[in-house]
Amino acid sequence: MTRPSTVATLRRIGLGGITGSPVAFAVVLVLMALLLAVPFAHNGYVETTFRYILMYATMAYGWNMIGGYTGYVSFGQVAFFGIGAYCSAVLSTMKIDNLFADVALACVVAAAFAILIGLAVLQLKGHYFAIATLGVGLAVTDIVSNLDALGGTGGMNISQVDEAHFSVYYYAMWLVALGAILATYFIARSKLGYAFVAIRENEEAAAVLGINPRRYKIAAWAISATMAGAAGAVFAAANGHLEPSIAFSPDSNIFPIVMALLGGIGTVAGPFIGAVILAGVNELLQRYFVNVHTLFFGAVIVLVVLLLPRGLVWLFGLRGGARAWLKSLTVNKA
Amino acid sequence: MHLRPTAALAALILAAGLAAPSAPATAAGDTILFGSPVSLTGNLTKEGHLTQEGYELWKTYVNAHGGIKVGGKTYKVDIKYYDDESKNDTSAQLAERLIDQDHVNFLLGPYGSGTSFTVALIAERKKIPMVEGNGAAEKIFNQGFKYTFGVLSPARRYLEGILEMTRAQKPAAQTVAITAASDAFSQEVAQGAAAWANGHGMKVVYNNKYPDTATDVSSIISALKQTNPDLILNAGHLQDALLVQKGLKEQNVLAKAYGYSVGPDTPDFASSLGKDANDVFGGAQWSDAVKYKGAPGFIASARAYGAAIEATYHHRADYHNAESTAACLAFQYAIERAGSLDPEKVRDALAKLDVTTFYGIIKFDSRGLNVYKPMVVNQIQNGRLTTVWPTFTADGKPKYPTPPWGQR
Amino acid sequence: MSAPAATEVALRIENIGMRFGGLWALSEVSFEVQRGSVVGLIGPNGSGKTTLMNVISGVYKPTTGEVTYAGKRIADVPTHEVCHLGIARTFQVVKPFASLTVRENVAVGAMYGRSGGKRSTRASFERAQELLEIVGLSRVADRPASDLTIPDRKRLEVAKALALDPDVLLLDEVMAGLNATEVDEALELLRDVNRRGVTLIVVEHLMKAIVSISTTIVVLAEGKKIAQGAPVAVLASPQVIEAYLGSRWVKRQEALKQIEAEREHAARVQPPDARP
Amino acid sequence: MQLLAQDLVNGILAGGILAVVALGFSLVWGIMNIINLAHGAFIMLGAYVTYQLFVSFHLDPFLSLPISFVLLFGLGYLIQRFLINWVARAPILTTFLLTFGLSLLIVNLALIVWTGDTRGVSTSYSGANFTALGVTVPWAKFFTLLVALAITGVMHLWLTRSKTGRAIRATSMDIGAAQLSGVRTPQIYAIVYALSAGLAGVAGTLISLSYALTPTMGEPFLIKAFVVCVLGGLGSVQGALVGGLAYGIVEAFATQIDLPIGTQHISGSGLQDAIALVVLLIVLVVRPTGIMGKATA
Repeated sequence: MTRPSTVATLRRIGLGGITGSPVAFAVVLVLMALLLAVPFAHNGYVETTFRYILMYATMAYGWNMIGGYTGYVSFGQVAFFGIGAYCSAVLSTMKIDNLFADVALACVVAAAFAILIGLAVLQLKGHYFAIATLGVGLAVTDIVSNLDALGGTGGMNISQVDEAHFSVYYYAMWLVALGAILATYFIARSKLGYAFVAIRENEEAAAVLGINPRRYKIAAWAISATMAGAAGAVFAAANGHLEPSIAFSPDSNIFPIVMALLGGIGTVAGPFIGAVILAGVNELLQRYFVNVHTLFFGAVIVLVVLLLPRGLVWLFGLRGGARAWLKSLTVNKA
Repeated sequence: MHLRPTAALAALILAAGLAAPSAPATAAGDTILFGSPVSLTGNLTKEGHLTQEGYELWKTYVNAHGGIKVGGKTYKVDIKYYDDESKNDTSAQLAERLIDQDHVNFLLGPYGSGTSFTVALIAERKKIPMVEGNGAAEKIFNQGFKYTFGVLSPARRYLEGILEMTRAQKPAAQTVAITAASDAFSQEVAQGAAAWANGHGMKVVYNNKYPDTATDVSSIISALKQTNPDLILNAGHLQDALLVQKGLKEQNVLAKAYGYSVGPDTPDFASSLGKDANDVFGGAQWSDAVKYKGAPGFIASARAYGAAIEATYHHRADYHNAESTAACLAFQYAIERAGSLDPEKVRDALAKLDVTTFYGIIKFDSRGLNVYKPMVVNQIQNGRLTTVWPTFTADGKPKYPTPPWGQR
Repeated sequence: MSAPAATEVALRIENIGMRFGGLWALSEVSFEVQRGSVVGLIGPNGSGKTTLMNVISGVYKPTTGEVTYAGKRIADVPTHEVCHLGIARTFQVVKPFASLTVRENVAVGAMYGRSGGKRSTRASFERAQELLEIVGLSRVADRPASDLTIPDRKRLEVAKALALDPDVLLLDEVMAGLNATEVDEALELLRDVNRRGVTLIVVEHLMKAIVSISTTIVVLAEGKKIAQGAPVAVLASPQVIEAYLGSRWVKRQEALKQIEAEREHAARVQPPDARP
Repeated sequence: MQLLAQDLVNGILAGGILAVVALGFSLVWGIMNIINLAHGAFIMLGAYVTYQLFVSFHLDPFLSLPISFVLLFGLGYLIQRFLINWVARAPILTTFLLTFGLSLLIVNLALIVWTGDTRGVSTSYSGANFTALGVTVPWAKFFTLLVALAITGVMHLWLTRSKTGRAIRATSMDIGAAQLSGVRTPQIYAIVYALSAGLAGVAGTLISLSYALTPTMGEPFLIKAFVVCVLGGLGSVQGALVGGLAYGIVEAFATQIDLPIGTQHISGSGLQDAIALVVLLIVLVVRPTGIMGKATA
């Protein structure tokens, strides 16, 4: 439940506001349009970097649906990502190398898994839900690692297009990311979005207004799983090889969350902005602090949490300047 | 409109990240640029640093001795590193960065089988030759890759030397128990050992795996103890090798010999266990006791190489050092023979390479794997790593059977 | 919605018992609510009024007994289905969606309430606007719900409940904390709602307000129904006076007030749960 | 039969350490409503303190227990006062990420200080054991279990008998009421967090006897702390002990599972984590308050 006092304080200094501002959406779309030009740089590394950004952004949108809009903080999104990735690998072993088929199967399987698991874990709240989802992610990793049919820890290979046509993976990821952005935008403004937010704000009160919390929580989770699964499918195809440590990497779990938080959770623009900035910061750290960049990355997270607790999107809506910002930082002091 | 600054900031940071000056020195000048994503942080940091030392020692030596001659022109060498955080996909991403952004001429492998595999995929796609000395999993070489070469013996052979050695002793070991970590490399090692044992009249009485993250293996050891094996083998990493060795003592498990794929060769093994590390066998790619005479162009003997590592890095040369240096040497000889820096020509020269170095023979089979170099077996004798097998290169005799705990 | 005949039974409460641990919060409570009537539910603090509201609205499952609505047993109907049957309620402790605007709060009810399936998002917002005008909140429609004063929050509760297009509306202390003028306004609003054919069950402490609006009054004390009938007659009954003014009651009342004050303070200092 | 007995003992010995690992984690979670992802890093620091004292001063690991407790207690106090306190009432995501960032920071600083080398504490008695009823018990682990039991007992007494302990319990039950009765929450939070870090330090010291040291060594223990905590019930001292022992025993027995499925043998020991996590999920869904937890609203 939200503490009225906290929210009120944040409101007074301009940190509140419901999501889905058309301006934010427009900015994201413009940036997305610019990203269409990336393959023309003919630099594989730049293309891969942006493909990763789009991938993490898609996952951040996925996380945002359940964690940002519905208020259920999931640490198990990597399971859906990995499952989506393995869909590509399995299809490739069946000689089906079609990105559309990959993504379609990944979406269906990830959503089905989310619904199945959701029936159990979405009964939990708060920390318990968070831990249960973390457990789901790790358990799936462990089970896949022990399945010979999926190559065990050795993994599986996926046939790829040649270097000349490699940008097809970039565009596929771009489309998946665009799908996630548009889906988030339209869902946020729809009845569905209001059901999610109502559940986040107060599940009991939402039920009294006729919202079936269980059904809508599962819907939110299935949507978020679809996004993660689709990103995983394209990732696997572009990677050419898949094994549990890659498919279920802790990075794929934590990066999207940090990105969504940095940008602003429960917003349409936040995950994308967060993904772009975090990737940029990581890039700079890798370049200039080879030996200690992880140390700095830890420091960046600590600073973001302490100084930008509601993300950049909110910060730029702040009224009242530095003083108001400083005041917002003490809201959660014990 | 308040989002504009955010977007602008995002674009700015990203642009700064990508457009920052990339390494200027490529072959355009008179330097051959190598690139390697290595584990400078993460759980393979230690091995990553050993790899880097191997590369750096070679670089320093070659530059101090004039450089590499390529068709009449002499080039200095330089190596660009990135930290792959011991993560497979990061390693691949960085390989792509080294090729497309830093325009390296050639790739030197990262540390580990997982990372080597994902980097090999990139090397293959970008048609840039890579020589690696730290990824022994055979799956890397069973893909039909044309641009990846491994100077080391494959994973399945890591424990063969120990098996062979115990079969040659009296009384010969008849039964073997195998424990292995669940990662791909360790599983290949374990499968190789089990296959060899079964094919040579030994009986595998216990064979089980544990997760990489295991913090306690005492129940595996209890089960293993029940089978009363002559030989106990472990395929894993340093962390779990220590866990297993401590556990064996704690439960007073007595066998004729104890062998590890990874562990005894790292000084940390003996320093962590003290006396309990004594008499343990370890399979190794190389030791400073091996008696090869290297071709001109680099330090010719293992002893001298060991001394050089000792002088530069103040620790005893480790086989990770040597195999990393050997990867550089493969390039050095192949480039000289190709007389060109053209990736295709160097690749062809690598495929045809047949040279003996301080590390042993470097020659690749059709898959790009150096199956011609035998593994060595080391034993920790009184705290000192002694090479005991194969006999023609040994500097000591194996102490066998192993005395009970407390008398080591 | 055609105005139904006044004699039709809308809601039948039969032998309701509700046990929390070893305590019976309600026992053997039975009464009927006529369609189109206004039932006042009164009783001292802790007499089980809110518990009964929770049972009727499906938040609690009763330990014994049945609630029948339009001939249908509703005890097993999940909370989110109850409003689709035509029963809506307000909460004594108001529960707005803090980060949504006032208008959005009401619109959510219009979207998912009884007629929600037939309404588009746009129609839901239009309906919300109508309701905000009815309850007098249109001036703050675009403010976040967390900004509202306590009386306005009560109004918002009523608007949200009305957005569900109910036949029966349960009102739990919606007049608490209002001044005299505001109470009159609120009563006028409720009468208006009732005239539109909505049956009301009203829990309220303000005796004057209850008497002026109710057609029937049900009195609860310590979980039992002790009286039922026309307002004036019920209030004159000695049992009711005893229940309200008995010496034990006075003491009990003071103790309860103390606890409530502390609870409220605690809730302000540290709310029980946090959401991300 | 003998193997079963040995497994039971193995499980109990491993569980004792896990109990101490989870104890501090459980306190912070239960009382401050914060999931402290830096707990693994604190464990690692405790182990390195012991290692450093052992190498530099030949101090026996058991004697370094109070030192790692005090040092980590101090560090925890500072971290709570200057960092975590700012977001103590924030949504879970905030504290989750903050402690994750802290963990990255601490681990990478340790990497700079101690390098990535694997270290070990090898005492004269390491590996020494006794056999009773055919079951082998290593002395070091046996004493570790005793220390774990003692710490659990002391913590239980302290929380129920001492003034500060009672204030802590009051805060966890009803923070508003506690504040009304004059409990200074920030002070309590600082003590709880510091105590938790101190206990992590103790756990690190105990772990250093059987497990090798690297800067990343805390991670697997952190995951186990989650499971133990949920198994036993949050913020409960006895819960951490029961949960730790239960986890240790389940894991020990899981090792002996060998299921032939199709052409493949599924080894229970390869699935240790999965089994533990599935148990975790079942407990969460069926009895979210844990084995020892009281059903509360």
